[in-house]
Amino acid sequence: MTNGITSAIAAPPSDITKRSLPASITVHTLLILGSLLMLYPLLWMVSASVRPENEIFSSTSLIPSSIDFSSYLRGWVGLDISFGRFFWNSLVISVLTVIGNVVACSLAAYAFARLRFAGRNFWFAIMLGTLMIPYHVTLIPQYVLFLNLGWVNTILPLVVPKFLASDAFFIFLMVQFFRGIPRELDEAAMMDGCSAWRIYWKIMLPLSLPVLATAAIFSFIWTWDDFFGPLIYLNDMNTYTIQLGLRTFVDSTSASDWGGLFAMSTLTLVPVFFFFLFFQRLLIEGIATTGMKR
Amino acid sequence: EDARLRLIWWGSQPRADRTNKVSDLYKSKNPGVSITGEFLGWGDYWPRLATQVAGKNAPDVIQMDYRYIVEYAGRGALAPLESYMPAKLNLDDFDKAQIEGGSVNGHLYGVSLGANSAATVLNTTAFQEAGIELPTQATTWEEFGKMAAELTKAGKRKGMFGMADGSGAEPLFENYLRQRGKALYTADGKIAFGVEEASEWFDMWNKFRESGACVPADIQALDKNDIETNTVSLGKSAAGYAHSNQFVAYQQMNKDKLALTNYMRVAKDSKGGHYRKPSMFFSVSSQSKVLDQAVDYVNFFVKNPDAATLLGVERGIPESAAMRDVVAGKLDDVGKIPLEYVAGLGDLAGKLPPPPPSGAGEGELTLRNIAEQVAFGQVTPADGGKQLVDEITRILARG
Amino acid sequence: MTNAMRTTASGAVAVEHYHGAVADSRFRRLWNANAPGYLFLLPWLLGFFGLTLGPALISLYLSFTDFDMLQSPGWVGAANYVRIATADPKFASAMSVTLTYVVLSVPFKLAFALLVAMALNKGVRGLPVYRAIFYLPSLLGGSVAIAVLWRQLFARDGLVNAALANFGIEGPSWISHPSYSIYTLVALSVWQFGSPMIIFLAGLRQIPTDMYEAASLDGASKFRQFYKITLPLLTPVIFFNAVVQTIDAFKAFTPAFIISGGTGGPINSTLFYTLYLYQEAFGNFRMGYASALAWVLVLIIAVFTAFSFLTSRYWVHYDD
Amino acid sequence: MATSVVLQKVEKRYGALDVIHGIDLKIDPGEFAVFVGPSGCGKSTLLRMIAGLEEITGGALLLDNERMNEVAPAKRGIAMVFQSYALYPHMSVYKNLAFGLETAGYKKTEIQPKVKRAAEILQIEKLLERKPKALSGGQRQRVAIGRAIVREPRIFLFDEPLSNLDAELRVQMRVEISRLHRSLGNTMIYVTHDQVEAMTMADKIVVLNSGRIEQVGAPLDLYNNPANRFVAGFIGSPKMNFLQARVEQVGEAETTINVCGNAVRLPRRLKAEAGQTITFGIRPEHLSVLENNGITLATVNIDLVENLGGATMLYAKTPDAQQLTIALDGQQKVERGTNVKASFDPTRCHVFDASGTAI
Amino acid sequence: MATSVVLQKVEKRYGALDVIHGIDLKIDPGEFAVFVGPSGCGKSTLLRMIAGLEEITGGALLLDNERMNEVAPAKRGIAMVFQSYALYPHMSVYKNLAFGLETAGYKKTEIQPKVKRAAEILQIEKLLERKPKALSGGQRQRVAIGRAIVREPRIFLFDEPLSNLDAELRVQMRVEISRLHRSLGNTMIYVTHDQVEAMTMADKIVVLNSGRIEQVGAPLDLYNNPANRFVAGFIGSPKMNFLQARVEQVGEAETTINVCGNAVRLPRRLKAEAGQTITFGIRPEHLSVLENNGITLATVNIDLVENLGGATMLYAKTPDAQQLTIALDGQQKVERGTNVKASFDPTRCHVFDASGTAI
Ligand SMILES: Nc1ncnc2c1ncn2[C@@H]1O[C@H](COP(=O)(O)OP(=O)(O)OP(=O)(O)O)[C@@H](O)[C@H]1O
Ligand SMILES: Nc1ncnc2c1ncn2[C@@H]1O[C@H](COP(=O)(O)OP(=O)(O)OP(=O)(O)O)[C@@H](O)[C@H]1O
Ligand SMILES: [Mg+2]
Ligand SMILES: [Mg+2]
Repeated sequence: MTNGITSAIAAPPSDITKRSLPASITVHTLLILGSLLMLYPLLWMVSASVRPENEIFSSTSLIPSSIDFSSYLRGWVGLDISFGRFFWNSLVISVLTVIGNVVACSLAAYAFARLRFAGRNFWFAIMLGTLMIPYHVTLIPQYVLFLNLGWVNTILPLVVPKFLASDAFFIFLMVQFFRGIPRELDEAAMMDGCSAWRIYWKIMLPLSLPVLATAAIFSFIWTWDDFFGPLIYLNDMNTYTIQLGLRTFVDSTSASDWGGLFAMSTLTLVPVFFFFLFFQRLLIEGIATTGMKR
Repeated sequence: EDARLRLIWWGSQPRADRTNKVSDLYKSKNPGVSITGEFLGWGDYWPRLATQVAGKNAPDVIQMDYRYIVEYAGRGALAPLESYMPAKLNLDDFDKAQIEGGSVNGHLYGVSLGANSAATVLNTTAFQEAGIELPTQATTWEEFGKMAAELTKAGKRKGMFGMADGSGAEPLFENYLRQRGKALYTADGKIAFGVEEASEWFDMWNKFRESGACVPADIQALDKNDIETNTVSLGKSAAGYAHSNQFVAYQQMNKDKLALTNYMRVAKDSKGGHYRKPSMFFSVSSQSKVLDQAVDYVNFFVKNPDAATLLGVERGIPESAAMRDVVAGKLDDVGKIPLEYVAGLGDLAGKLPPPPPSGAGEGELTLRNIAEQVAFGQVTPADGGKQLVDEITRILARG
Repeated sequence: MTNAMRTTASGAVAVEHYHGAVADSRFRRLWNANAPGYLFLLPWLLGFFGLTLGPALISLYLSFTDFDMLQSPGWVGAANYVRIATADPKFASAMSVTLTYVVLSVPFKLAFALLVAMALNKGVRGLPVYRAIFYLPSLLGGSVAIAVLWRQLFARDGLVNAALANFGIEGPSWISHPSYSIYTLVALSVWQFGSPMIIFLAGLRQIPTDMYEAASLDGASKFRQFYKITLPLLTPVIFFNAVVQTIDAFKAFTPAFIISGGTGGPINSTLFYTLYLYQEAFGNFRMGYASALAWVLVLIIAVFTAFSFLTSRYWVHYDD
Repeated sequence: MATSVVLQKVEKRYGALDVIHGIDLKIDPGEFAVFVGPSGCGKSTLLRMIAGLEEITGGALLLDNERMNEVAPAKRGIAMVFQSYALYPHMSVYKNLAFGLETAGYKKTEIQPKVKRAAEILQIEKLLERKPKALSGGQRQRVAIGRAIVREPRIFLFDEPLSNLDAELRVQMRVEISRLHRSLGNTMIYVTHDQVEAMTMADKIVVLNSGRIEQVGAPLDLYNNPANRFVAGFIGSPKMNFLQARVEQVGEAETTINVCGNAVRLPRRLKAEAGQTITFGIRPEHLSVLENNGITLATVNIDLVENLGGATMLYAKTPDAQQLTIALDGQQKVERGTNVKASFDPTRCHVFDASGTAI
Repeated sequence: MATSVVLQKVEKRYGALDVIHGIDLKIDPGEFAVFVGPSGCGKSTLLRMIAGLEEITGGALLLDNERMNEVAPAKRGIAMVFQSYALYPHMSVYKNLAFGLETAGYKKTEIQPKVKRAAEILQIEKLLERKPKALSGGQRQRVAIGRAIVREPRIFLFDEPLSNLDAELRVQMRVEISRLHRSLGNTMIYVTHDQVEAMTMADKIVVLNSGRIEQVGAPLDLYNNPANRFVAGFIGSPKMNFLQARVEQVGEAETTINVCGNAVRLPRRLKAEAGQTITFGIRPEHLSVLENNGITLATVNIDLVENLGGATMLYAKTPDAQQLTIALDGQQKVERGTNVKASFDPTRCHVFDASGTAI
């Protein structure tokens, strides 16, 4: 991980964008200021997680009067089932979702972007249409469906749809990117005897690494952050995800442990943050058009 | 394995711990029964429950709120329980009014797990600092308004006002109406107050606002109807409005010493605003395949002394007189305060109002909405009152 | 290779001779032309027919009923729609709140995302770290902590007012003032510009560097390169982000739900369309009506989206 | 083994734009056909239609007498060198070359020698580990060729495969492709702008012009007997000179024409009538400035002299102000502005009527 | 007006790979320099460094005696035709051409005639509204040229600008570029693999080989007096024949060498010693099969005959089994397998020592 970061930092920037010293100081100053703006609320949260409980809401400063990590311990065992379990559950669901989304959505996107077939535009419109329906109203019919399938209280309702490309967002995203890959590469592959499948697998996917990484990042983070799905489908606390655990942790009609909440929120961020750091390295230079006269 | 019971309730881990222990106890006495419990926070509880009910997958034993019992019972989601009484469900030593509170259209749908009452939370430290006496049971709104304004003016703490703005708080408004001989809703689900009361209500709060007795509108609007965002918890006011069973939690959040008192009197001699409210029920799902077992569990839950010991007053003061005695001796100082508060209401307490009709939830939002409009000066108290009555009438008509 | 080729080729001949019929070869042709597309689409089609279509149709059906979730639905015809059109002031107010949100948050968010993506694209040391930092707010998603954070910022004694105080301005509690609360939500949305930023970054990566080389030789300044090369070549991604962010903004639920505690207050100033829909469904048990609301929203979004697609052919450049 | 390619009234339209206007062409099994024609005349389009990459708007394509219009490119058994290379940017040169073989299911151990062999031929052994991005233009082009030749398809399509190579390499590659053709015996279609390639490699040259075939024939046939002015001008470099002329007299075995103000006797009968305006065509290499070397055409004035080392080009004006190019052997000292007498070999000249047809 | 280009010990490394090894070169203001060299020798890299698109790893680039290493491409006043075209895919041909002018702040009314003029020269007037995607290879290349020539930069860089054009168009474009050079008088650097282009357009040819300069000089100079074997082989097409030979006797004004087993007298003194192994070089066009046409080299056996129409190539073997190419004028009837006597002009031959240096 660290290796990845340092090597990315060490990689020489391309000539064209090489900046003069004053320019690069300006850029960095702006970026650092921007970062602070982005970070303040988060830093506040982290600091809240180590603050004495009664100080949390009475101060906007970032520096706690005393540091106290007990919130973490309290939060971790605050529920019957430890947060470790929730982390694991979330991880399983998120990783499966990443795989499902990347695989299934890229298949559909490839069809929409490259293959010719009757009714393509129609299906594309329908696909987009599915993006527009507020999920609150399909929730109950869907619940009934999964209930009849016997999937309620398992992770299946949260995972199986991803393997069936239920997330139109990613299909649409990939379509847009696939369309940026020169068609001549497909054609060259066709001449090399490739079936549509092989073109997809050997040409399309490797060349769309940046967007696949994007999809992976989003899938992971959104699933990690998802609350409503697990709320409806996971009843047994042993199967709760991290967000569900967090929310259960705060009960609005009884006392709540804000320190613990912030501690757990902070911990919750750690895996996604690292997932992000890791996968964003794949946002590499697009290379699709080198090796081509145009 | 002859029965598999599913339970669902909202609440925190301590509540879950107690509940689970009761379940374990029950299981040990009823071999062959398995029990699974689900619990969630209040906000998340209702969508999940609604989904499960709609999906015909409701748990057998459901924790119900006074607000929602009519919605669920009226729509056939809950099983009527009166036929089990008294043999299987023995509520003999329950307060009759509390049993009624769990009834809709003459059927019993919920067994009360505890009672509470609306209350004013006072930050006694803040009062002391400002050198102002705490209100007593006799204090009227007018007097309290003056005290609060003084406290604000004393300015001992930056940004702290005398009291929270309660104009949008339904329990407070209901209390006010009841003291004036009205109510929010009639038993048959009609509006039970008029434009006059509503307008005067808003007008009263406008005056408090002007005199600085209560917090400004934009600060009150931070209150999301929970403990954390209550102006007392946030240190914005020295007095706020809550329910007695929340007291322990309030105290936990606050460095200062808190106290409970009643809602103020409208006039020296007005009474009957408060009532002992079933804070929550256990209901049994009409979809349950193990109805008898579920009822038996509920009965055990409210009538078994061991269970009562395990549960304490975490869900409110037990309704069963016997159980109340079991738990009373085991409370600490802070825990005793709500108990004593409810016990000491005296003439301030009146009859339990009928369970709110469906649409009441919308009504509450409407009150809050119009109160805010008045508070932010968008609407005069007179118009606000009229709007409130119109709106609620409309909502009730729609059902 | 050649051998294999010939056997397949002659094999195909044999099959055609054997069957002979013209209709059959037409079928084969149809099959050949369409099969790969549908095979690739198969998972999606399965998902669509198996998981999405049914619930969607049911919700459409429910929009013509008085479904209250607890009892079986009763047909009420177009009553729900009639009510939306004629007798629901909250619909209009929720719609206008949502439109304000869409109109404000989407452009700002996109502009911000693009700007930062450009700054973070190349030639900056410590890039991954900056990227992660700028993405962090979006990592938070709609978690409970956000509500608290936002209050810390925009309450009367929040950080924003503390900053304003330096200029002698005494600000209100932005987050709980009906005139401003919506803007704090817009700010939240803009602050969480991470996802479009990442998508822009991925898009920027796909622009061939020789375009910039050619442009710089044509004497184009950095700004002009941005304007004339980057922007046009990024249009597919801009288009995507615009469409998706617009749809998302129309459907925005979590921010308002969390920040207003589900009330949409103060004075409905943050009562987003879907929040209203949610209240109707789960608060007031009017799932039928909520479904109708949902389908009206779908219609409105669809019109927007269709319009975007129609105009896209004039400004979106595809390379294929 | 080898495959015949037949085009029947093949047409191509891009929207409203007709680019191929109905082409009939038969390429025999094992034949080496070269397509030539001006830039934009439709050569690549034709290749792409044969390959199946471009839909055929009208007409039929038959390979081995089987209609192929609807057959997927991958099923046609064709290898192609793209004009734009279209290398796989994410694969090393080795992978680029091996890809087709892998696709065909060859084993690693079978692939390696084939790729190595191709890399040797193309002199890119040292580049096998590189990605296309790190290659020069000519190296990329060689990889593109390599990708086609490692396979053994029914038909090879080459779209200007040598255009970015230096002269020496180009000769070597030409030889290698010819050798490949001989050894595999499969059908090849080759697009080029290089006269030498066309002349030396082709069994059959197809001259295209604006989406139509002007002439099909063996290389020397086209050089010696162009069917029309277009082909005459297109085949041979430098280009044939065309001079305005008029028929003076048509005899049995002799025609007198007036060109550059001189009456010139051609030793053959023309299908023309006296007085008719014609175009007289003579290749620069068939003109001479030596005395007694054929018939005198005219005394011309030198505008420009280009010394190419092995040859010298004279650009001159005839007395009636027409352009004339003369190609001389070796390095000649001719001064600008001087007059020289240009003579030509009468058996080597061409005559075209007003419509451009050779007569 | 015109700008000088000076390279001082310019080097380029890609990672560990040296591609340019320290080049010193001076191009005078207004000069037309042509870079030639085998594929992959570094021509494009050199151009790209001059343009500022590639970082200069070592050494200095001076334009008008000003160090330019760190100056942004946009500020150097250079126009370039990319080997890969690099057309803006989202702009019409018109916009592609107009872009540089718009950037320079020209008004619409000024731009239009310029673009129109360029389009006319390049014969792409009809394509102005199209996007690059809808163009043929040659058309794209012409747009790429057009993009450079509409502007009036200090320096033009052309990277194989005519490689995808047909012979006729190529001649026309060559003439146009020369005309542009004459009329603007600015410095031009031109990369080509085409011998004719190099010979006719260049004021100065720079022969590159593996990142080093082999020779710089006027075209005919290089043709007639190549400094070494590499240049000799590279300039001139077909390539010069190289034969193994040995010095037999070195006289005052005459040297006798043994080549193909024959003792051959060269009418000049060589810087060599008797017995030394040398390479004897003779261009195909300087060989003849006629009797009495210079000194007899050897009787060779014909392997292959290529008839190009205007010329005939004989590929033959010497008695000691060395390859020999002979270029003959016109269409010659020579049979494969026959023996012919090859003779050469002794003033036209070249001799190289073991290190390849001309002696
Ligand atoms: N990015 C790179 N990384 C490593 N090597 C490179 C890279 N780019 C070019 N090269 C190598 O540098 C050498 C010079 O390349 P260049 O493009 O200058 O050749 P060129 O003379 O233009 O050849 P051509 O005539 O084929 O276009 C080549 O051997 C090439 O493989
Ligand atoms: N997608 C397209 N839409 C419209 N016209 C096109 C399209 N593609 C090609 N053309 C036109 O079709 C004609 C034939 O193009 P083609 O590429 O076959 O030419 P070519 O003979 O290969 O030329 P070159 O020698 O320049 O490569 C050209 O005039 C070109 O402009
Ligand atoms: Mg072409
Ligand atoms: Mg090059």
